[in-house]
Amino acid sequence: MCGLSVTLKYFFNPKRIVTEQYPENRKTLKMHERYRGRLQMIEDAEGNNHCTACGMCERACPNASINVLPTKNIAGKKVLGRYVYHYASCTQCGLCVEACPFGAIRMAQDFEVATTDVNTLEMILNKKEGQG
Amino acid sequence: MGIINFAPKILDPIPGGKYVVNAIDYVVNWARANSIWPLTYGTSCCAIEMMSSSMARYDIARFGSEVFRSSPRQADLFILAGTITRRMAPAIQMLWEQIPGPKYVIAMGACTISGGPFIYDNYSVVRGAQNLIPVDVFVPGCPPRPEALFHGLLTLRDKILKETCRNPWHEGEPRDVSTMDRYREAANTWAALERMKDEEMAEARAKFKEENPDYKSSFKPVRIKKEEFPEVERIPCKRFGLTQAELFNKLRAKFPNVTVHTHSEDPIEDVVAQMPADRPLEVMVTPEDYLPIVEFVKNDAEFKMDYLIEVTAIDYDDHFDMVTQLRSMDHGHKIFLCLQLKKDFSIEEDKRATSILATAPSISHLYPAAEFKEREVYDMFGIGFDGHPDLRRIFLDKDFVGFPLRKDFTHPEMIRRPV
Amino acid sequence: MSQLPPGFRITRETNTEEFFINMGPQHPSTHGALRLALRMEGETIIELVPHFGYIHRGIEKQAESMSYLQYIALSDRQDYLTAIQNNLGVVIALEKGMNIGVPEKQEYIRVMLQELGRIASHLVFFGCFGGDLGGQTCLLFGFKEREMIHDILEEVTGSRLTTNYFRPGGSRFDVPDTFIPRVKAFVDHLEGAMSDYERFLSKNIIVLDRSVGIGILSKEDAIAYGCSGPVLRASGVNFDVRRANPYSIYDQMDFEVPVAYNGDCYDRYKVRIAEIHESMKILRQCIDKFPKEGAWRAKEKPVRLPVGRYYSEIETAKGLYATYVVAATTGEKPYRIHTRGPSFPHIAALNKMVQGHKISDLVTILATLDPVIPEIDR
Amino acid sequence: MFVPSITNPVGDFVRELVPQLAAFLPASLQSDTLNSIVAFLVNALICVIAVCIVNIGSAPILIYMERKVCAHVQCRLGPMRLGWHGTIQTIADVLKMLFKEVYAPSGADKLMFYLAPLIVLIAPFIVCALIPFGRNLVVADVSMGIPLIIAVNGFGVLGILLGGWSSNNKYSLLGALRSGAQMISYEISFAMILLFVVMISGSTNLMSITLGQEGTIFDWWIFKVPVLGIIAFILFFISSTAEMNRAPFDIAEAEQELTGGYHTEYNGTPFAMFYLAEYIALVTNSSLAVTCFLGGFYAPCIGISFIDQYLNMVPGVIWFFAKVFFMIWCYMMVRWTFVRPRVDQLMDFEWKFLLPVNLVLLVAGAAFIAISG
Repeated sequence: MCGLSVTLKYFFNPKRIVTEQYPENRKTLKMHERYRGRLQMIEDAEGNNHCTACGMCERACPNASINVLPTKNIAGKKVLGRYVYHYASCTQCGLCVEACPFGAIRMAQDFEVATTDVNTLEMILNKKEGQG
Repeated sequence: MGIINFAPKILDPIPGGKYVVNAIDYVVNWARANSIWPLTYGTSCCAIEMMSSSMARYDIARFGSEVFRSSPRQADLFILAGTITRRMAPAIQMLWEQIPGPKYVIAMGACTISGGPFIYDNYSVVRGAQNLIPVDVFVPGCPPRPEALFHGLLTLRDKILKETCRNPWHEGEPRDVSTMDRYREAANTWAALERMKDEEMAEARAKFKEENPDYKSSFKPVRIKKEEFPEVERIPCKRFGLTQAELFNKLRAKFPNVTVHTHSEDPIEDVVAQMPADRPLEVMVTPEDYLPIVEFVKNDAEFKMDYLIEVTAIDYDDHFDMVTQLRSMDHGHKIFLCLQLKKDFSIEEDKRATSILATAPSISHLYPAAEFKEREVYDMFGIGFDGHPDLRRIFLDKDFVGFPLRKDFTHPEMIRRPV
Repeated sequence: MSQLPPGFRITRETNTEEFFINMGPQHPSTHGALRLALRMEGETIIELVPHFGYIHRGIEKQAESMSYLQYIALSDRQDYLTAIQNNLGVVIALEKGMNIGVPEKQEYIRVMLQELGRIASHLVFFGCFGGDLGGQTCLLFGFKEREMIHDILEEVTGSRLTTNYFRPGGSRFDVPDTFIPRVKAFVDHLEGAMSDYERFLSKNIIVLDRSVGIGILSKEDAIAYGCSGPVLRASGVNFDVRRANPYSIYDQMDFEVPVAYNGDCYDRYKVRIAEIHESMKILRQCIDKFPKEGAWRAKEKPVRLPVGRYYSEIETAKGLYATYVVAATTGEKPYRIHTRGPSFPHIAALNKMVQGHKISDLVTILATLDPVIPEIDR
Repeated sequence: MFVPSITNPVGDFVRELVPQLAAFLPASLQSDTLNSIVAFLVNALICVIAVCIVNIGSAPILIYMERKVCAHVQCRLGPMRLGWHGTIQTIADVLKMLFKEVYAPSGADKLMFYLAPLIVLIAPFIVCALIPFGRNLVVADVSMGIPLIIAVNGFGVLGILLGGWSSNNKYSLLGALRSGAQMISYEISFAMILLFVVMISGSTNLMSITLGQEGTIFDWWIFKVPVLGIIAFILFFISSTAEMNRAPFDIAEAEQELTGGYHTEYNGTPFAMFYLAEYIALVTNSSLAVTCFLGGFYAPCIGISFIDQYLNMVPGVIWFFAKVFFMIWCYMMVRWTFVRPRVDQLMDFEWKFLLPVNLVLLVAGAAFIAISG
């Protein structure tokens, strides 16, 4: 019978409601700083990145979700050509960010990522070729 | 379903009928899009996030979807939460078939979209739910937050609202993406592109080199400074019960054949005495000695190994090491019995992968716990057990070919890790 | 019955009709993809055969081609209710191999996160136990407080469930400044909430009827079947790895190991609830003693293990979690990693417990064993 | 003869209107007999529509209420996004269920399978027709009201048994068997308590049972018979919960054990009917409790004329429904608080506790009447 007192107490106490109303609270909802969403390349205003195509992140990834595809620039130097990220298989463990020696990538904070087309989960993260 | 799909046929010819059809569309879609009852289904981590989303903090009830039906016949939505294994796949297909239409599927988490953490070197995970059933919405993440699931739900809602009875819901078809290796695909395509680019650019590069013979890149990658941390001495954990040396000597007095595995030249006693306190004593025993030793350490008052931690095995080129890990509840000491089983190479080479290569005596009459553990060893390594009451495969299907934890195991569905 | 399906062993003479029921792999109360084949006479269970493998993901095979660090990420997915504890189990084995120590502050972080994980898992147990008995409200109460732990974990580690936090010699990040106040606030809140919840369930006459004397596991059976954790302790064995083989700084902590002696469902429930209180006690001690200064990790070294076999055991919320690492070559990849999950022996002992009980009792017993199926199947 | 007697203005109005309308017809068709038959049929139609509206109309409200109550017990919000605070959520649910695909599982007995939900619906509809909602608002003022309710209530179990049996599913069958055993057992104590009410009120007519409670709340049967009334009310509450298969006595559905019990294999509209029947049973049982114990449509006067004056200004039918919703709220709070007993414990509780207590109650009631005259 004590149980009923607990439920009654909770029923008549609207302050105890802990629900967050997600689509309505979009503006105020903020992830923690360390929250691991999808992978993102750190770029400056012109779209330059710090990636040197060393492939450390590729090797650190537990299930090969990152393709670092290098190319040669006009001087024949190896630079980043395309940074392909398979979001479909990414487990967001953060090992790539930990492994990157140059701080070129980070985990983004966004989580509204549902899609009806699985092919949109193949992402190319860099806007520009790597510098070098 | 059914009747309303005929509405356009009947009503469209009548003047003004179009508006009636549109009105029906609106009402039906509104009802369908706003009352999505999911099926109670979950296999692993994502299921916990799915449960969290229906709990007080996130409360899926706000969307009217808190009615988790355990019977597929009353559900509308199949949230695929958690890894799908080949063994589970038929059950999932059956569940999907049992949901009355219109039915929708949300693939939640990396495992159900593509296999997630289990894509490479894996023999048992289905790479993506699209192989089994048509999927409407994909929610990536491992596991996705409840908010991400809600976003998936809203995406699904938008999708349902686009249906009309002129373009009604219909059962989709599963697509075969099981052998898709996105990493190699991307790498190969890129390699081809690179070759083309090399050819195109050859001239320009040569020219550039001529013009700027001492070109130096202005780009200097900056290494992140890592914080410096002090070296810390390791403090070994405390030991309880007899020391390794005591255990070993007592065991050796009874069974002179036991040894420990070592590479050094020192006498065995010294090797044992030098062991760190928190490393359990691991003794090598011969197959003949195995059962008597287990019986002895279980019943002897000084050893009293009454608790079986684990039975497992390791596959080497020519032998298996079967490790029986025992512990004494009263004294607190542990002893690992490492049983070397030579592989039976008299079996023809092409049949070796699928046949039992070694046999060990079963200890399930001494430790009931060993029954399931030995089944696991049998299932994974193909080691037979004499005197086991119920030796069947435990994790894999009974018609599975091969023993996965052997080093030479191959499986047609297994993709090697590219990196 | 001339031919019994595989696994069934009891032979008996009967005049009534026996029938077989399949529970699972998709059933609301099997806690995941577990299939139980039941041999029944009316509503009474004669025999039960568990069928595993519906979520067998080949983690051990995969681990052989992964580096140790990547395996830590994979270990999250075994006992996903307390992923943070699995991380520690693996990391301790690696530390033994690498022979590196851990600074004091990190030890406190570890113990605190371990206990938070334990509380989180036991709260899920509390919810599922009530939920499986038919009180849906319980399920939500359990999860409500768990969300606060998730929040703390997310702030510290970056993820709610799959934490991937500990590293040999330390952890991925230092804890933020808000960590200690938040844990303090949480423990204070939980104190009040738990008293409500215990009032809600512990003395309820229907709960007592449903769980006292149901699914008795004797002390001898519990040891013989290799049970561990709260299931073993509810059968009267005072065994807790934190005491029997202390790791981290548990030997400096003052806490009691709750033990009950009947081995029935209610005792298992009671032991877990008592453990929540003990965990809160440990958390309070940690909050008081938490060192403000000092390094939070040891010098970073490449994770390479010398040849050898390394074994570690820790006490997770479910019981004894042991990691056995075999390094055949010095390098960053293991030759083989084996994990001993605590839930596996519990399900093995299930047949012993349910015989002669009703199908409703099976649900109760399964709930109090608190199994996590991916940890069994791996 | 069983005559639906609408003694309220609507019935009288119809009876007056029909002869007036008949005057426009050719003289050869005019006769008093025909007029009364037509008036009877029109009245009957009005009654049927009224019952349907009360029953079917209350179901979505109740489902919405249940979802909100359970949400607030569990510290959450419940349906929020459809309409103001999710008010039209259940309408969307009902519409969706009507447009779902309907099929019977292979191996099912099709006729029985589709018949079962209809049978389940019948019982609460008939009971609803007997309840006096207001002083003049009763569809069938039957003199043998209570025995009829007891008889009709036994009908519901038939549908559940049929549904479980015809589904060709072991879980359904187990659920149906559990439900059969449970409902038949609790029928007995349910009837016993109604008999207690009959005994102290001296009538089997529901209207006269209500009329016997006129006055202040201390004239209600729950308080009029000291202690015994309250005990009887609690016993009625328990046995009617079990009778309705509602949690905590929902062992027939037992989602955690039997995935859904007898309606595991039902989908679409037939499932909606089971769902509907459950909630209509809730209304009728609450109405019965209100009629038999809580003074029916009388205002809860407390004996102070100043307050009573205002209370009496509110029409009886509103008081009635207010009490019904209070009862339903009680049922809901109990549902979301307690856990489910095991099937044999439930039977033990009925046969070893509830029934003996009921018998003692009957004897004590008789003694009370004998003493107090």
